[in-house]
Amino acid sequence: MELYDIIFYLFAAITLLSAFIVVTSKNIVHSAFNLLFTFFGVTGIYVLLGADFIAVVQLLVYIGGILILLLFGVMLTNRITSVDIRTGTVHIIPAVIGIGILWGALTAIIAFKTNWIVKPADSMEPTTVGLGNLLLTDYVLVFELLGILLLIALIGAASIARREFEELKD
Amino acid sequence: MYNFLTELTGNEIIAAFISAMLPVVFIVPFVIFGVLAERKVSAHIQDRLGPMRVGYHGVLQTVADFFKLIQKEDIIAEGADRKFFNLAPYLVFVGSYAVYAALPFTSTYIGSETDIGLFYIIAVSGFAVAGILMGGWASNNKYSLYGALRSAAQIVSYEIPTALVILSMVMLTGTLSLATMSEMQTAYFWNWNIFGGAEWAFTKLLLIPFMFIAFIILYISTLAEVNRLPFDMPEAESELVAGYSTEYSGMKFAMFFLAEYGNMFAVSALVSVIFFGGYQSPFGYLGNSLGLQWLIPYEQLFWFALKGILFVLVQMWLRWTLPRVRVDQLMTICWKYLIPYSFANLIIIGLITLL
Amino acid sequence: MKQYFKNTWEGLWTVFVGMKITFKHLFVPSVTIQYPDVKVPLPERVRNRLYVNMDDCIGCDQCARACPVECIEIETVKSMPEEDLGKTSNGKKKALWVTKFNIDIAKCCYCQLCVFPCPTECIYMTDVYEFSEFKREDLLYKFSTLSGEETLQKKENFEKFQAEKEAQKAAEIKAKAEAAAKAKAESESKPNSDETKQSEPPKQENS
Amino acid sequence: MGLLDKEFSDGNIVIAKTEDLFNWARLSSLWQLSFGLACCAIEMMATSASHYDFDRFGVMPRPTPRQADVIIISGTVTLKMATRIKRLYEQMPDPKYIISMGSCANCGGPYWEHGYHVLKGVDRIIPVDVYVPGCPPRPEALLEGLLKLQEKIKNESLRTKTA
Repeated sequence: MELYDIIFYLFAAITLLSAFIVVTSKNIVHSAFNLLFTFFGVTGIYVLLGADFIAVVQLLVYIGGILILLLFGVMLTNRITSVDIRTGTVHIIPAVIGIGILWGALTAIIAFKTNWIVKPADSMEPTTVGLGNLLLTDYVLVFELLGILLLIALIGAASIARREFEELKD
Repeated sequence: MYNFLTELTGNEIIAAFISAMLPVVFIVPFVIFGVLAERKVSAHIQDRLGPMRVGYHGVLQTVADFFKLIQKEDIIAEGADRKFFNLAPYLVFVGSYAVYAALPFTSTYIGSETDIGLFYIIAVSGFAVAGILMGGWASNNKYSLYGALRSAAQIVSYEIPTALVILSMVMLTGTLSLATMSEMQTAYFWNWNIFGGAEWAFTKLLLIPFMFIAFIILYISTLAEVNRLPFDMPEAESELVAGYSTEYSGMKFAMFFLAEYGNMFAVSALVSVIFFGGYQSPFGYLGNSLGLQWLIPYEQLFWFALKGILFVLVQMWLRWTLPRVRVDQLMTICWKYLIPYSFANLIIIGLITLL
Repeated sequence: MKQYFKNTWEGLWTVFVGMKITFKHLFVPSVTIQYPDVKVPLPERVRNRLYVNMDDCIGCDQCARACPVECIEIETVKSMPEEDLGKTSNGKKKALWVTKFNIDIAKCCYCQLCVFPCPTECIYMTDVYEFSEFKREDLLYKFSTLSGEETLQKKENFEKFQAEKEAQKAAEIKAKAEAAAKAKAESESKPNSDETKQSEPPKQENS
Repeated sequence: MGLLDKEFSDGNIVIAKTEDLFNWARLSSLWQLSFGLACCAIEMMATSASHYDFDRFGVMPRPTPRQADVIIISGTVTLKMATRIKRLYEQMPDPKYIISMGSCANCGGPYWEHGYHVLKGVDRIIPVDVYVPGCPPRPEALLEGLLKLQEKIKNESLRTKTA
């Protein structure tokens, strides 16, 4: 049991526990906030895997962006308290059977079919430079296309918002 | 630092712990000094005197405030969501404290010498947003919720100009690491990024005006990110009682306070690292000229703290100069002014670096 | 577009102008009066705590009547004819024992209306303003110089005097009535049993 | 009246010193609820302004009752406002103090006799620590009231709080 192991189990526990609460919680805002800890735990695991850039992107995009957006959505949706949002569980027994079979099959395949390689962890190396180079050389087309897609989405969102505003004015 | 501590204590856990705790040694005195300075600056700008009765010219005022806050009753309102209500102040403080992990205090001490320090700092500030939203929602108070939503909207919006300016600086310096960035602006003050960086070429002269624009944009948007006046919409007391901290009393409020002042220094330090050479001395080191190598880190710490505190003082100065902006004005400043300017600046700086 | 750049420039410029002004004020010596150590001399005719110089008070009740909030309460007892209360500083003869002169400073609204009617100028406003108290009752100021016993004694004296006077009066009336009855009986030979009821004189007199 | 009472029934040194420290902290950092009612409030603002400078005593206005230590009842307490004042007072965390400023707050002032709409003294709804007389009191008078309050806090004990 080394320091890294302890930290790994800590993050894993945070991730699993909060993910469990996300799924089971009856309060939708509680679920959203617990998602924060799930993301945080995943970030920690990324860091332990040496993927520092991905970890920070996770932090920036998921916690700083998506989660906040989600919370805004949840909090600003009107009649959130009166509408009965089903967050409870129904049909427990069939669900357990179905999920159990699927999970069992998957673990069986993973456990028996995978060729596990055990080797000492590589020393952590910054991945930013490599990622940047790859993005702007080999994958530049995909990168540009994604950028254009996002730009279109942005303009579309802005135009939708604008039209509504003008309608309101009339 | 970490290696030195590992050797000293012989245990990497303890070394890591001590290394992580070092910023606390900096933050707490800074907050004690900063709150007092805030009150003194505000007082003198208004031709008043500020705290005078506790110790010499009120130097112990913040200490008294602290001891008072720890003995205040800890109120949790009945309708509040207890778990999140209790957690939120600590989450906000964690968000502000985590920034310190990437700040290069000296060339020898930096919490985590990652290659993506700048990126990390932008990312972590999102954590504070989550904490503020959590606190605002859990208080079960409409003013808290309004304050939290405003704060979140403000921070998320102002992250864009911040990120754009930082992007242009990253383009110029070619690194995301704060330590490397500070290292590049070494020796004398004309090597600072605000004066076009260390490279001597005719592009340096071209860069200077755009660096100033970048600096102003970054400073304004960081001001908004830490909810300081004139952008303190989340705490606007004339509209929202006290914003997201309305329902907090005693120590939990003190945590918010600590986080706010910690954030103030963190963003000031960020600005100083990006544009003003971070821990670098403007005129070379005394340690070098005297031949005392051990003196250099202390000098660096001094310059780092000095630059940070200087910008914090400017924040206070601005606070007592400008009136609070309205919400729509806040968004106008961000989306219609800062973002177009930072985009244009980004492109121009990109072109100049290509030259 | 021109407007846009103008706005930007104005926004920045005005911020710098404001900052210049506040920066100047940072070094202006402060105007603060450090109160417990330094006290400003008050102007001559300040209106603060009321004071009554009981030596001069003749118990005329005019201040109490002038008071718009009824915060002055005065009770007086007439003096004996043989008692000499002395004179006020402006030569008025005192005729009443002022047994109670309470001013509830908590109620007082510092209008100074009680000061003007005073014939002897014994009630006036001082420049004392630091008299906050922990208890509300402590703000009730009792100016009467007479002690409780003395007050009682004066009252007793007066009542005795009054009673004597009344007795004298009653006797006179009785004598008169008897005389009248006699006269009636003589004229109608039927005596009237009714007796005239004596009107009650006020126990205390407010001048 | 709890465990601490029995434990430290005779004032021992540690408790006495802690008490001094805490009392000192309490008295030198009285955060005021920024709450004004009537004309006395103007005088209260003047006290906070440059010439008298409430901040010298560590008095800082806080907009929310949750972070306030002292509430200055500055002016006429109408019956309508009285319920609000009581509520604000109850929202403040202990230890909390009250300064009643001016005649109206002390006992109804000019309205004590015929004011059908005025509470005759704020002490009928909340326990007042210091009464500052005046109509309205001078800023110095309010400062003196504050000094009186500080004096009162200084003599408080951790075990028997007066407020």
